[in-house]
Amino acid sequence: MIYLDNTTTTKVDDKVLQEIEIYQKEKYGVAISDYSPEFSMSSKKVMDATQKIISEKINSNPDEMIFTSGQTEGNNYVLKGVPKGHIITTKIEHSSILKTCKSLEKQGYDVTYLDVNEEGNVDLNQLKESLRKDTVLVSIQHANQEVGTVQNIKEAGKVCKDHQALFHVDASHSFLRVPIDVEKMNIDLLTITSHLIHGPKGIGALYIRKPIRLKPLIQGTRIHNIPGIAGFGKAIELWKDKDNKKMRKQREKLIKEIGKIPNTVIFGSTEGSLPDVLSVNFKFIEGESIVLYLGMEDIVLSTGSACAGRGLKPSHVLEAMGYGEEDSHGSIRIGLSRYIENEDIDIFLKELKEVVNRLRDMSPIKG
Amino acid sequence: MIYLDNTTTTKVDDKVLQEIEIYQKEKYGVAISDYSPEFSMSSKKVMDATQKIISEKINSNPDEMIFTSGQTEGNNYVLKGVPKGHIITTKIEHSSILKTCKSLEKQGYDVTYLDVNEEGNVDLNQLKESLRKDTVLVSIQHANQEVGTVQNIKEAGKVCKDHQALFHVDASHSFLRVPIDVEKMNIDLLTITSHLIHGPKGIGALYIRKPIRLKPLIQGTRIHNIPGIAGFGKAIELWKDKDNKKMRKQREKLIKEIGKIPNTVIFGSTEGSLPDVLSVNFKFIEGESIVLYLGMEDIVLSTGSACAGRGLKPSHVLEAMGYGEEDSHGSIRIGLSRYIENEDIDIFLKELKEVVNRLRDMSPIKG
Amino acid sequence: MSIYTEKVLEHFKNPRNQGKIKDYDSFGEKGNPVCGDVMHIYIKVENDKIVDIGWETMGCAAAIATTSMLSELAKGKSLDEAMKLTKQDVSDELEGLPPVKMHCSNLAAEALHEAIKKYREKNKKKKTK
Amino acid sequence: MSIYTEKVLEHFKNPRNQGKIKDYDSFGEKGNPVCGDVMHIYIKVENDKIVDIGWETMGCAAAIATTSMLSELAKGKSLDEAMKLTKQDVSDELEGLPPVKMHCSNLAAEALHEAIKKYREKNKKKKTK
Ligand SMILES: Cc1ncc(COP(=O)(O)O)c(C=O)c1O
Ligand SMILES: Cc1ncc(COP(=O)(O)O)c(C=O)c1O
Ligand code: FES
Ligand code: FES
Repeated sequence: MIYLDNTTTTKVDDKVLQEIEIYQKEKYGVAISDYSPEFSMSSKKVMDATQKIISEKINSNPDEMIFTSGQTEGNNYVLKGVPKGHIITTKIEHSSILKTCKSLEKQGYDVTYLDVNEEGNVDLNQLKESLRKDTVLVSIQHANQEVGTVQNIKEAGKVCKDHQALFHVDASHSFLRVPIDVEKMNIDLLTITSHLIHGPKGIGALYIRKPIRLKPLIQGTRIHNIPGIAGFGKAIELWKDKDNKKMRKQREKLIKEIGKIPNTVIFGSTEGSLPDVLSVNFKFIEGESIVLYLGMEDIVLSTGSACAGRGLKPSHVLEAMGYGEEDSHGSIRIGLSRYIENEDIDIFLKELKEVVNRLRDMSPIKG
Repeated sequence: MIYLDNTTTTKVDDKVLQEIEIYQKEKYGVAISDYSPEFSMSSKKVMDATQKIISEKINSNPDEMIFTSGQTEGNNYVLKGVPKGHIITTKIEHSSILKTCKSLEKQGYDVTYLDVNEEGNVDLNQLKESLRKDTVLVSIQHANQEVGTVQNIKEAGKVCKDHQALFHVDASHSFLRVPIDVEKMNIDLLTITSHLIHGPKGIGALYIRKPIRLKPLIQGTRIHNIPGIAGFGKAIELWKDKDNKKMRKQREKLIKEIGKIPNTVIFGSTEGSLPDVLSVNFKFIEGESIVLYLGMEDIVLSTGSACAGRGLKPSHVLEAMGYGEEDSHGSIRIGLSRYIENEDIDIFLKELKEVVNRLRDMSPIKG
Repeated sequence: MSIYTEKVLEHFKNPRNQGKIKDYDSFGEKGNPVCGDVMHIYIKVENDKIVDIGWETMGCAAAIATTSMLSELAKGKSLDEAMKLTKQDVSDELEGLPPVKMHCSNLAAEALHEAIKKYREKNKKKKTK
Repeated sequence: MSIYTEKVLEHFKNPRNQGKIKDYDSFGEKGNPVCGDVMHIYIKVENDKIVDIGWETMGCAAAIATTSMLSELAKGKSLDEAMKLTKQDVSDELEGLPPVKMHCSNLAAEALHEAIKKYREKNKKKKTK
């Protein structure tokens, strides 16, 4: 199988699995208080270790890091944890931001949704103009889940700092792929998730700059997901910069070869993009058919906007980028990983071309 | 090692581990929409299967079951998901209920905390008297996390039904140990967690009777924790009624033998109790010392109120049962599991007696 | 565990009668406002019977499978019989379609009916000429 | 990864001078309002020097270890020297105590000081007699 759906979720690395197992079958005790039996104290140790591992990647302090059950919880925690007021976000965020904002609007919050240009870049002038006295939070994703466009977070952070507004970054897709420095980028709150980096599902982290405090979303003493935390830390350690280089090369090859297929649109930014996500539209055909035909050849990927679970609706991201319904129709999203070899890319390209030809042959609309 | 801290958390069963691994390294795809590639569809299958497994245990419909990240999320979801109004709960709930109620009170909700008698049984007459026109929810735990007392949920459910108040049950410790039937017991909402039944951490379930709807706590399309869901289902299948019988016998032996140690108090109900939890107080000595000395002999357990992460404070459960500070001082909680053999119990009893003698010898207070 | 039945997937994989047929006698065309998909159906008629049928579809797997299945059902049928084919017939033959995809099977039957109507109008004109 | 240092655990495991000594000359007693723990210290004095010391403690590991450590520090010291022993000395010798457990080390030193004071009062009376 050639798994190219890594932007939806990733396979857990074997070494991560080993780490998880240790905390499930050997060191399974969890310290509830500081006076727990020694056996249960290994849970504290691995929590500390993972906090340190993450902190080093984003240049924060380990004690500014808490664990969540994933990106969605983290994003909800941030949005619902700030005082009531004006929130600024963008039109291309994940549903965990957009749905939450919609419900906050009903509760009397005011929300501004920033536009993006056709490459998916947020308009920073609009950000400046939108900032108000009562703006409590600016929430901008680092990289987009559908088209891979990376935002100028450093610049956005500067704008927020100048205005003294809290700045949250959803870094689910950029973490480990694009450098993050909460100091240099003036980030106050940052959310990440483990299942997009070959770590386990059900675990994520939230960086909260000291001394910021959020209203709690989930109250009470929750047992920490220690195996998840251990696996998360291991997954981070295993991600190497050479993986990014390899994926970026493969992405460039894909752009070059897919670009040769007539009536094809490649979405997103030509410059600032993730190394591992590529979103493409093939005119005159439909995405689900492409995905299912490729599936029959043991190639797994999603249609353009899989992460939104959209059913038949067109992608809100492509819409915000100015594309019409027909542009998102035949789109697929290719999500690379370090497990994809160059030969896999060749096989995929061969099959993709065949499938596109076959479906275009079937289509009443011709180029 | 003799692990007797199963009321805090449990070891993941080997067969559960195998199940989890399948979904982490083989069937790792997750279907985001109904039109996901076939490979990712196995995620739906295992979700359906686990919903069915749980439903059969509690006599609900599979489509009345959603997954959470655990008991704490589930309990918060219920309490924060009902309309604003009057809530009734008890004084001996877990912090995920009590802390949340405290914060709801600050938001203008009215909360009644029911008393318990010295065995930990909720006063059902007080429940009847407390019900008001604006009572939106009654939340009563099935079994207590510290002393194991099981409530008369069927009777409480009848009272709630007669009054048309929603009835929530925190069944984290009773699930699989004590029969649950949401129909016969008139339960509208039920929360359970996987890490207390030899399943993975970070996954739980919430039963919501149709057509009840709760305000969402976490919004947006969250990737389902499929390995967690698969492991949860497997853990349920592996739990056998004979495990309960074995644990109950061991518990009876513990009561008999520990009862012979002078100046010892056994907490909780003499009749309706969990098969696997026993809470005991040894006068004139201190719990942490007992736990640490036993830890040196490779026996792992917690002080009386470990689940509250209390630090130096006495247990709110024992307090509600009418015990003073000095009664919770030297208390320990023994949490059994199917992995404990009768010989382990003998070793534990021998070591326990030695430790109690040693500490009493050290103590200035003599019987 | 696909949302599609085996039968749907089989037709999707091996579509019957796919393609525009040469010297067709009539054709029908339907577009779907819900999803933007488009379907063309071509028929060849002899003695009021559909002797050949072909189609082109831009759409999802359900759209492709329903057009394929419809073409099988219609082929060889008299125009009267073919006019009676409904989306339900197509869906039944495919052993069911997921609810949100029922609209796809609508397209195929409607396009066929349009092709037949057009054919009849054209023929009427010829006869009256 | 215990919250206690090796030294604390070692004293907890093997407490020194534990137990009430026979024919002690004085004793001090302290209770802790925070946690309800209780501590007794017994001393035997010759020529203003602590020649023997014993103790009883009902308390946590920190309480047991600090009493044990204090007894080691005090043994052989003159009463004047022993009066100068502080909770900080005990905690330092144990290579530190977790912040929420600092109050435990207080108990031991205070009980000792009380024992010494009592001894001196009793002796004053004797001398003045
Ligand atoms: C940008 C973005 N934010 C949040 C999420 C949700 O993450 P999780 O499934 O960890 O809750 C996703 C999903 O992949 C995402 O793409
Ligand atoms: C009664 C009760 N409810 C809730 C919880 C919290 O469960 P979780 O750690 O799954 O959030 C516990 C902890 O064990 C508990 O004892
Ligand atoms: S979704 Fe458009 S025809 Fe099926
Ligand atoms: S906690 Fe009481 S003396 Fe340490």
